[in-house]
Amino acid sequence: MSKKKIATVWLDGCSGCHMSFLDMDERLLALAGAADLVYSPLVDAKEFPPDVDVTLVEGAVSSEEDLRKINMIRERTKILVSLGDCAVTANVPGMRNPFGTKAVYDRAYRENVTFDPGVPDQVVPALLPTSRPVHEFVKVDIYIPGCPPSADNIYYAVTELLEGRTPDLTLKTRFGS
Amino acid sequence: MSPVATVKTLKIDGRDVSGRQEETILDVARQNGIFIPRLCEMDGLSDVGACRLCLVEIKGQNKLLPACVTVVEEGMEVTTGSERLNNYRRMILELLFTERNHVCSVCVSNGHCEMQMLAQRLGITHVHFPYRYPKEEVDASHERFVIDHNRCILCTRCLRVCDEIEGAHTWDIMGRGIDAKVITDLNESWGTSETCTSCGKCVQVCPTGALFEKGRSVAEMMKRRQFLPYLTMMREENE
Amino acid sequence: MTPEELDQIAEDERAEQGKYTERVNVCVAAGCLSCQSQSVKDALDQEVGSRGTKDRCQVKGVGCMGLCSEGPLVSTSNGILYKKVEAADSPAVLDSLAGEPVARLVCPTDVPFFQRQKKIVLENSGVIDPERIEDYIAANGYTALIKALTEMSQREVIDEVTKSGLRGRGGAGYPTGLKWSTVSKSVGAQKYVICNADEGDPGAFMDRSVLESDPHRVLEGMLIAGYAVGASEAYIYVRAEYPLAIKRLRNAIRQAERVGLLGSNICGTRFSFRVDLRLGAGAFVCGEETALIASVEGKRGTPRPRPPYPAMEGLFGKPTLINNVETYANIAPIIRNGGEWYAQVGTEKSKGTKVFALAGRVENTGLVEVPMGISLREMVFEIGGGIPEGRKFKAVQTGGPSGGCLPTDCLDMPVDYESLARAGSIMGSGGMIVMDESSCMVDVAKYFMDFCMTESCGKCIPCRVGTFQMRRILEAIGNMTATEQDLKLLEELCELLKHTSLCGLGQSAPNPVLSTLRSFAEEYRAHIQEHKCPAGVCGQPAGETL
Amino acid sequence: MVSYVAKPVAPSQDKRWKLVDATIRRQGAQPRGLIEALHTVQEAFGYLDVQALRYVAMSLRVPLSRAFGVATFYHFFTLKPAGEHTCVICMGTACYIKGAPQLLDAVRKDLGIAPGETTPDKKVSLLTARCLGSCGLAPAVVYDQEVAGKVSTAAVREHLKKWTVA
Repeated sequence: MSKKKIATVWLDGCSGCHMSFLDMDERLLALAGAADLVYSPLVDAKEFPPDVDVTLVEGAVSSEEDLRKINMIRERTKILVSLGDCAVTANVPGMRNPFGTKAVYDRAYRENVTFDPGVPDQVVPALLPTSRPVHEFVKVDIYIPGCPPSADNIYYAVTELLEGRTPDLTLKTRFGS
Repeated sequence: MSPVATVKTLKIDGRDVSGRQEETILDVARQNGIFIPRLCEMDGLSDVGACRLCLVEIKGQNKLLPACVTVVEEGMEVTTGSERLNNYRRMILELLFTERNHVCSVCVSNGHCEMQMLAQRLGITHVHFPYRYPKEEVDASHERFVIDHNRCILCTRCLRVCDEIEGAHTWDIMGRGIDAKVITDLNESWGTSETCTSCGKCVQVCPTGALFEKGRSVAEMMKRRQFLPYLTMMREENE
Repeated sequence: MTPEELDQIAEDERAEQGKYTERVNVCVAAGCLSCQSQSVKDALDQEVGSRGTKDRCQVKGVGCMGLCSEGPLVSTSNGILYKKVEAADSPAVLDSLAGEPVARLVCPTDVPFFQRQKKIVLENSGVIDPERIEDYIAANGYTALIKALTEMSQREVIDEVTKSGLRGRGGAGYPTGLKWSTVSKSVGAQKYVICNADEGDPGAFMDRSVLESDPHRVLEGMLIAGYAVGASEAYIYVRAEYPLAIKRLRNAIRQAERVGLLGSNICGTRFSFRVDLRLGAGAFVCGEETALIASVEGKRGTPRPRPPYPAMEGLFGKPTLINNVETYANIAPIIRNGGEWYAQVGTEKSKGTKVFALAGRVENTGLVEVPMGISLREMVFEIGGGIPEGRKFKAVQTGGPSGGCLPTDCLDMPVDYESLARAGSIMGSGGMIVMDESSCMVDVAKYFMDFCMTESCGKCIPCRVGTFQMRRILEAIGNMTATEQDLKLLEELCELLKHTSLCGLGQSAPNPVLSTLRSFAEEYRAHIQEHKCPAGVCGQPAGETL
Repeated sequence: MVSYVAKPVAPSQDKRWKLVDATIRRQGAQPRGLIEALHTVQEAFGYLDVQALRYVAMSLRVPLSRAFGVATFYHFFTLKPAGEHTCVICMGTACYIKGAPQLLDAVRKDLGIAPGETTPDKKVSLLTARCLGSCGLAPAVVYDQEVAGKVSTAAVREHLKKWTVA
């Protein structure tokens, strides 16, 4: 049996879920034996491969770039996992939603800027009107709530998925845990 | 009157239980260690039957009935946790999560919130209805307490404890439907309320992080509830 | 007031009216008033005055004659009904009393709209002056009350109502006799009677019309109910949006108090009864009885779980009888003529007549009273005169926001409580809105969900948030942005609200969606899959009307 | 009952408070009279302001927050003064399917305000009603208390022009 392919993606989040992923510590070695990490902020791959078995998504969908990415990733992934509260609920990124994007731009690029304030119209991808959970855009197969989910829960979920089982996380984690 | 005459025997989830005739299904379930989810109900306050989480099935009855206000009857057969009921409960909780801005990770009540714990207990891992993201206010004008409307679920416990136990009736609800909101006095800021005694009971009964003590950070707001049954008991003593 | 005194008033009034050999009745109910019928009546009065025929020709303001779309309506003692009368027409109308009818104004009455009706509730509407108690008494008014008070026991009154088979006309169709019996058996020195005149369904105006056209009939029904259940105080909860009905009710209460039909020791019996008005303030949910009670008590009109039912614990915690305007309006004739007489009309389970407000895309709009069991087809195509402008019938909506849309294949269904419920709608209070192919059923469902969301009291979560979510989905379908997944969510929410909402508003809020999903699924599909609105309503910029 | 709170004094010398006092008396100064009293205030003053709510609440021994809760629960009550003229568009079912949305759209566009709002010059308030019961005459509009039936977009525009062109 060939090794499974895993990927992790970082959309609008604080990278805490990825830190938690790294917190699996020596269990990462066990995982590496069962699967290859083919795309991730933690590895050097530039292209998202076409046939990933399991993708863990950290972060909410907040910008046009996030949206483009998640659509592409969904197409290339068998099992899509929303990892952490931002992906599952929009969490902290979603806290901007009641205020509208203009308030966000102003705070980030005008009010707190001393040199050449102004909203960039290039390079920085445009914000979507609201920052929303991943499953409001694409089909999500597994949800791991938590802020961040513990390394134990990530390890449990990933190993179950690699074994071809559906992990049951219902009593193991919760929003905000 | 002999106490025997007023005892009703019934079945809850297949177990033979008994209760006094004025007791509700929830009372009897609680006495027997059977858990029924609820958010508006609180022992010591009047019941309003509003959150609909405690709906149970009763054999021979078409309608689901709220356990908090339905009194026990002889021979009743109650089911408290069928898949259908839990499915409805999950949807009701999910609707609550979409209604305002419940961000558990930054909430003072994280880890001590009744809504959060119920969601976990009922196996909610995500909310499959779209979130509303309304713009809600935070009123920190009171010298000791804060109300964050983002986290309010309109359970009305604060209204009831203020009216029924403290006797101040500082809180009420304004507007209606999705626009309803708890207010103090004439929708003035809490800090300027003429009627509030600053007793803090509302804060302690609030099931979420909507009402909290100033100076508490994330996950630091633990609510003290022991005063309520104690107060109720002492009141009854004095009557 | 003794029975003899009542007879005397009736006789005097009849003698007074007998002096007139010519009569002109002008509708002064709200529909015709808004078409300037008051100025028509004034002009007629003036014309009679200037002709010096005041002693033989009576010009009378009367209640609703039914065909509101043709107002102002005027009827004459030689049996002619005139439509769209203007003030300038008064000489011609008066001339016609002794001559040929004014052809250009004649409204034919040998048509199904008038011929198919059977009037019990509306027997006095368009006939008597709603502002004069004497006119009501002359038309046998208050004889049923006298009969009940002097010849019948409380039990006998309730039995008679039970025998009639009358069911609540507010919507749910609960047997009236049974309700009365429960309240009468409830223990308590103080009991209340409430008349629900908070006619809330959009598209319904039966109660308003009855109150404006024959207010004493409602008072008499309430008096009889009060006697039967042992209540001495009553409230009429009437919409503040009905100023004319309020004015006429106030006037009627004052008149009844003056002649001793309201107050202490009525007809020399031990029965005392007082009626007060309470004005609604724009909350549909107050049609729900526990919410209505909260509102009468001066509180927010939020419902509470039942039991306890108002019959046991109602207004101010006391046993309370709540019926709707039309239910009370049926009582006097039932007591006068007997329950069996009433039960001859209608179907096996739905007895008597029902007043419907016919509106929407139909030729004849207005108020009609028909025997229960008449078919929808007769309602729409005979009484209603069919669809205007040669368009095609699509659906008829009954029961307002709690009801449903009945498509073509329901047309031959009898109109009764059970048949309507089986078809996914309800009788409701009697609004009947006809829709043709120019209406989009998704848009109609959205309209009702918008209504339910705005009117949700917010107490229970499923209704408060569920109606919001459902409306959002229906809006997305209308904007052609919804997916199959949204449709699934919509169906889930329908199920949730139906089974978990606290009161009838939330429980029935899914009905307009469910009934249109069932009968017009292809319209939903067209919006979602083809991004098209077959009726051309959705996603269109609003155009000009008419 | 002992009165712990002194009977409040009317907010001003305005004679209309006498009407309100009469309703309060008729209700026996009991909390149950709240809605009736609010109706009287609104009829007399056109709207309910905080001052009036406080006065009515104290007179009827109703908690302040409840008075505010009741006043905002019922859509018939308004906490803002209305304009010189009011235009109510009926959104009942019959009116809806006979073109009320188009009427509303036209008025919104012409006046530049949403339902529940008043034009900046305080000339016209735009309202919607859930049903006026004039379904036989759909679509219906109420111009300053007067009901008009079978109203067209052109007609409603014409009528509003009379109010706005001073």
